[in-house]
Amino acid sequence: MKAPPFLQGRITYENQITPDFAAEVAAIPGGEGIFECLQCGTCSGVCSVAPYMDYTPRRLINMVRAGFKDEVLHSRTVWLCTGCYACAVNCPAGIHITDVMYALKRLAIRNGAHPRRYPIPVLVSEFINNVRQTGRSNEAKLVVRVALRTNPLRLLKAAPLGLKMLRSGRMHVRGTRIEDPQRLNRMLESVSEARK
Amino acid sequence: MANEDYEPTIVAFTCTWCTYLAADLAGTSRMGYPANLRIIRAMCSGRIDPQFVLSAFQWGADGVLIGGCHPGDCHYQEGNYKALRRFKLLKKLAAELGIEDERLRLEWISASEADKFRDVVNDMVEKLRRLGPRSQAQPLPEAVPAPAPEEAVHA
Amino acid sequence: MERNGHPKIGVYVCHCGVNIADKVNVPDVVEFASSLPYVAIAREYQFMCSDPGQEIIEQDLRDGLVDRVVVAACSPLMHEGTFRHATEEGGANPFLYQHANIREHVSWVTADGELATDKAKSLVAAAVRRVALAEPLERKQVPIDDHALVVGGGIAGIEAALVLANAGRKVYLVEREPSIGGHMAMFDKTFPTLDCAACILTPKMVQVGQHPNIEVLAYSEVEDVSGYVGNFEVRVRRKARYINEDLCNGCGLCIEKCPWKNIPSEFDQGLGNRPVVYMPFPQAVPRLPVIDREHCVYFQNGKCGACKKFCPRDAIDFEQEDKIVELKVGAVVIATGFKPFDASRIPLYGYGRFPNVITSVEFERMANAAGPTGGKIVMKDGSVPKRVGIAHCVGSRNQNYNSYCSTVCCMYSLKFAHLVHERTGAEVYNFYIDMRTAGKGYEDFYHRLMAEGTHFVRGRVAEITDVPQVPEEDGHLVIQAEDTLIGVVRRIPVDMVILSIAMEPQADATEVRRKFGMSCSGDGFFLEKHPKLAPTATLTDGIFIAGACQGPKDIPASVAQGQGAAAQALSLIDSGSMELEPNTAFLTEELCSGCRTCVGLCPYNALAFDEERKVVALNEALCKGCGVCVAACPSGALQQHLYTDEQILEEIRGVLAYG
Amino acid sequence: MKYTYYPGCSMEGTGRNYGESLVAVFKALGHDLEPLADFNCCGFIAYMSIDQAQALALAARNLSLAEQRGVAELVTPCTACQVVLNRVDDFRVRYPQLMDSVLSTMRESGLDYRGTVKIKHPLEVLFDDVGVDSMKERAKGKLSGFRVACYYGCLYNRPHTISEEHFFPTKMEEMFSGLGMEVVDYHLKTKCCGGSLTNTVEAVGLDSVFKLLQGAKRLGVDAIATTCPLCQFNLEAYQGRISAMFDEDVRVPVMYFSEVLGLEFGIPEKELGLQRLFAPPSLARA
Repeated sequence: MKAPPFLQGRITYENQITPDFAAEVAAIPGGEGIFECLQCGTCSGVCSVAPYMDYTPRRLINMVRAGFKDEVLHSRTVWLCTGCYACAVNCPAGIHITDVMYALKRLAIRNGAHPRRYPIPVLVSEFINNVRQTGRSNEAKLVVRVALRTNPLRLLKAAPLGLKMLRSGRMHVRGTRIEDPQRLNRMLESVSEARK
Repeated sequence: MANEDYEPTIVAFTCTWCTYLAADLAGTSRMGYPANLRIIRAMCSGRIDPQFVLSAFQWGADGVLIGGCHPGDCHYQEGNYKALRRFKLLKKLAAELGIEDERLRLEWISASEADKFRDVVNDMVEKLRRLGPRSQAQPLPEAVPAPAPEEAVHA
Repeated sequence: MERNGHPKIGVYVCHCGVNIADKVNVPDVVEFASSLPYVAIAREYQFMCSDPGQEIIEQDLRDGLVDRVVVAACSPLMHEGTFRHATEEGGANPFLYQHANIREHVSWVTADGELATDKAKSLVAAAVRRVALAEPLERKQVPIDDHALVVGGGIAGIEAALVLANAGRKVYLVEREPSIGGHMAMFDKTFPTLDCAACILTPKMVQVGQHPNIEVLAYSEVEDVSGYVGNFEVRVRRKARYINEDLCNGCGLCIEKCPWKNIPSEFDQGLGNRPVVYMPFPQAVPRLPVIDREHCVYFQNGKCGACKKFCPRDAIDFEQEDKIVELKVGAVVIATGFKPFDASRIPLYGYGRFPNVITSVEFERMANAAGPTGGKIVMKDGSVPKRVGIAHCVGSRNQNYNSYCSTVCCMYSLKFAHLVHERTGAEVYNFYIDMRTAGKGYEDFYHRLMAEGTHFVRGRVAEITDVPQVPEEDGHLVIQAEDTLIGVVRRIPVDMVILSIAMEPQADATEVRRKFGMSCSGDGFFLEKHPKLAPTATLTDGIFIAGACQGPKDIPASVAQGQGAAAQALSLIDSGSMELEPNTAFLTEELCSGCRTCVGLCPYNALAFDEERKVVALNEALCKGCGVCVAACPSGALQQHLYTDEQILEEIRGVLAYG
Repeated sequence: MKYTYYPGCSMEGTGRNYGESLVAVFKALGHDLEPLADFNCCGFIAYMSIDQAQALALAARNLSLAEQRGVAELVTPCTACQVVLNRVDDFRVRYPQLMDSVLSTMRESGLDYRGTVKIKHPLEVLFDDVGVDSMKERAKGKLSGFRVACYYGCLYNRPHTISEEHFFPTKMEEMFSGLGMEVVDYHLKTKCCGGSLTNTVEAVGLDSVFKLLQGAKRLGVDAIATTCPLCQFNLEAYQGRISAMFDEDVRVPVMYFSEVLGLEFGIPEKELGLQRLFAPPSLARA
C-alpha cells in the first residue's frame, strides 16, 4: 500500500530508510563512535561553517543512525566540512566526527550521490588527478581546472589575483613532479587492492 | 601449528576482594568471554602457592592466570606484593620447565574492572590458541589421580 | 558424620529461573553430578535460595541421605551464607559446604550452551572433590567496640553522627576543615522547596556541637587505620589551630583585631576576603578560630601577635603543634563528600579568562545573604546582569572529563535560574543536553521555571566568546550553541555565565580508600557492596559509606544515606559481638622446622618465634586469614581453614579432570 | 644543527616566501634547513575523501623517505601537512589492522616505515629546541612595539595535542613578546580560515576569512602572523573583495611568523621573500 499523496514526503516510512546504514558507517575506521552520540550539538556549535550546511553535523549523525542514507549522501554538509577538527576534539562522546565526514564523502562518491557540478567534489577529483600525474599538487593548475569544470566565469574574476601571484612569483605554472610518479601510482593501487 | 578445534584450558587463581568480584561484575554486566577459564578463589593472591600453579600445569592446564588487587589496594595490606615476588621466581622456574611465557600470567584487576578482566581473558585465550597445545617436550600431563583418598575424609 | 564410610555428598543445581537454565543444560549437569564419586544425591530446582529450595537440602540432611552439600548457583558472595545456614539447619556443620558459581561465571558470560554446560560440569566436579575434604569448623566470636567513627562533617556525616549519638552511642566526628558543615553550608537555597540551606543545616550543626555523645574532631585528618570489624584502631592527626581549645570561648576578638584581613576566603571561593585569624563562617562548629600559619606575619618574622595581645583569655598558643589521637571504634561511616570540577579545564568556556564566567559554587556564595556580595547577584564591576546564561553538564557526561551524569546539576541550575530571575529580573537561558528532574517534587519545579519564562535551549554550550559578530554583541559575552530542537546554531549575548560544574571524587579519595581498605568504581567514587541491596555498605565489614563520596548525590539522598549507614553501623555495634569467618591459619607444630619464613610475612604480627621451643607461635586472634604465610611455609606446618593446600589442589584436579 | 623539512606542495607556489623566510631565519640562528628530497604530496584532506588506505599510504611514503635518510624529526611548516603526516602514527594506534595492511603492502614496493619519524612544526622547533633566549641574542629590536596578532589556524594544535592547547596555544605570543613585540589577545587564533572553501564555495570561505580579519583589525594590529601557507593565502589574497562585500575595511598585512622573526633579526627583506606579499607591513611604528 502506498502513502496517500498528501502525505508523500511529509512522513518517512520505514520502507524509505536503510536500516543497516548506521552499521555500514560504524564499520569504517573513524565511524565507530556514532552510536555514542548524545545529540548535544557541540559539534554544530563549534563548527565555523555549520550555518551554511543543509543539515548540522549533529543532525547528520542522527540521520546516519536512523538510516536516512539517501538524504545523508546527497547532502552538502559533508562537502562543506573543512576538516578543522574543532568538533572532534570537543565531542563529549569522543566521536571522531571529522573522520566520519571523510567516510561519508567516500560513501557519497562511491554511490555516485555527491552533488555533480558542486565545486568541492570537483576540486577533490581534480586534486587526485593532479597528484596521480606528478606525485604533487599544483595549485595554479587546480584552480583553473576546477573553475573550468564548475563555473568558467570565475576564471575572469580570479584573473587579477592570478596576475598578482605570477608577478610575486607565487604561482608555479608548470609545477614540479616526483622522480617516478608511475611507481607511486602502482604502490597506491596495490594498497587499495590489499584492502579489498 | 595451532589446529582449528584446539581449545586451551586456563586455570585462574583470583583473590576474593578484587579479581573475583571483577569476574562477577563481568557476569552481571553480561560481558561475553570464552568458556576456557576455570576460576579458583582464594582469599588473597598472596595465598597462591607455586605448587598450585605447577600442579595445574602438570595436570594439563594450558595456561594459568593469577589475579589480584592493584598494588596498594590489597585487602590484607600487601599480600599482592608477596604474590608478585613469588610470581617472578615462578616465571623463571616455568621457563626452565619449557612453559612458554604466554601460559603464565599475573594481572592486577580491581573489583570495578570487569572490562579489563574480559579483555585479559580474551587476550590470553587468543594467544594460547595461536600457541597451540603444550609441546611434547614438556612433562606429559599425568593422569589426574582418583578423588580424595578416603583417609583424608574424616570428621 | 560417621567416622567410617565415605562422605555422602548432595549436589543441588539451581535454575535461577531462566538465568542459568537458559544456557546451562541443568538436567545434564545433574546427571553428570550423580555419576561423581561420593555423590549420594544430585537434584535440581527452580530457585535453590527460596525457602522450599533450602528445605530440600535440609530435608536430605535430616534424612541422613547426605552429609555434605554442594550448591551450583549464583556467586558465593551472593548466597554462600544462605546455603551454609541451610546446611546448619539440616544438622550438619555449616562448613561442610561448597559453592559453585555457574551463573556469574558461566551462564551469564558464555554464548554457547554446550560450552556453558561443560564449564558448569567441571566447576561442579571441582566443588564435589573439594567438599569431600571439607572439615567441620567453629566460628570465632569477637566483641564489638561500641564507639563509632564518622569521617567527614558534611550533611551526610552530620546525619550519621546524630543517628548514632541519639541511639546512645559515643561518636567521633572527624572533619578536615576548621568547621563542620561541608558544601551545604556554602549554599543559599535548596531545591525544590527553596528553603534556605543555613536555616535547616545550622540547627543540625549546633546539635552535633552540643551532643554529649559526639566528640567533634574538626581541623583533623585520619592518619591510618588498623584492626578489623568491631575493633578498628584509628590514628587521627589534630592539626594545630594555634588556639587553646580549652581556654577559647569563641568571642572572636582575635579575628576582629587581626590587622591582616585580605586573605582570599576559601569558604567564599575567593570572592571575598578573611583575616589571617578566622572562622570559615559565622555559624562555624566548633566555634573556634584558626590561625592561617602560612599567611601569619608572626610566624614569618615574630612581629605582630595582635591576636595574642588582645585575647582576654590568653588562648592564643603560637607554640601549639599537631597532635595525634588514637581512637578505638567498632564501626566507621565514611562521608568524605566530593570535589567540584575545575572549570578551567574546558578552554572554550573561558573560565579564568572572562571574569563574569563563574562556577555554580561561586554563584551559591554570591547568592548567599551571608556571602561576599550580601546576596546580591552582580557582575565583577558591581552592576546587575540583564541576561544570564546557565550551562549544564560542565565536566560531566563528557568522555574528556567525567562520563557520568552528575545528577544534581539540572536541578540546581533550575534553582539558579529562579534566583537570578527573582533577584535581578534578568532573562535567563538554560543550556541543557537532557533535563533530568527525577525526584519528588522536582518535575513540578521544572514546570514552575518554564512558567516563570526561563529560556530553555536544548544544546550543550559549545563556546563562550567575547568576539562579537553583530553590533548587539559588542561588550557582551556570547554563548554559542546549537538549539538542537530547532536545528540551528544560535549566538546568545549575555552579561554573566554560570557553569554548572560536575561533582568529582575528592582529590585524596585514593588515599582514604586505601586507609580503610575500600574499593572504588571506575569513576573514582567509593564502591558500595551492592548497587541496589547494599548501597551504603562496603566490601570491608564494619566500614560504611554515605553521601557524595559514593557518587554524585543531592541533599535528600545524602541525608538518607547518612541515616542508613548509621543504622547499619548501629545494628553492627548493638549486636555486641560478631562471628568471624573461620578462615584463619592453623599450625601443626610437629611439622614446623622453625625457619621463620612466615614471621616476617604476616602483616598483623600474628606469628612470633618461640625462642625456647624453636617453633613459631600463631596467635589466631590476630590472624585475618589472608593465607600469605601458608603459601610461604616450606614444611606445610601452616595451613588455612577452608583453604588447605589439599582442598585447593583437589579443586584444581576437579576443574582439570573434567576439562 | 641540520634540520630536514617537508616543504609540501605550497612551498613551490603560494607559500614560497614561507620556505624562503624559514631557511633564512634558521640560518641566522646557526641551523641548516634542507628540504626532503623527492617528497610527494601528503594528500591534503582531499585524498581522504576518495580512498582512506591510499591517503594513508601517500602520507606514509614521505615518512618512509625521511626514515631511510635517518631523519628523526621532520620539520613540517604546513599545518595541514602536519596533521596528515601525523595521522599515520595516530592510525597505527587507533586502527592497527588498517595501518598494518597499508604499511606491509608498501613494504612490498620497497617503502618500509617503522614509525620512527616525529613530525614537528618549525615554530615548535624554534620555541622548544632553539629557545627564545638564544633568539634574543640575535634580535635587533627592529620590531619593538610592533603590534601583532598571532594566528595559528585550526590545524596547528588539532587534533593531536592535549585539550588545553587545542584552542589557545601561546608559543608564538611568548616568542614575540619575548623579543619586545606587542602581542594582542586574539581569541580567534585557532578558528578555521575556511581552507579550500575560498576557492570553491566562495561565500562560505570568505565569510570565515572576514571574521578573522575583522577580529584582528579591531585590535588595531600592524600585522597578522601565521603558521600555515593556506591560512596566510586565504587571509591575504581576498582582503579587497571582502572589505567591499562586508562593507568594512579589514585590510591588514598578513605575514608568516618566520618573516616577522626575520625582520626582527634584521634579515634583508628580499631573503624573507617579503616582496612577494601583496601588502607588506608598514614598519613605521617599529
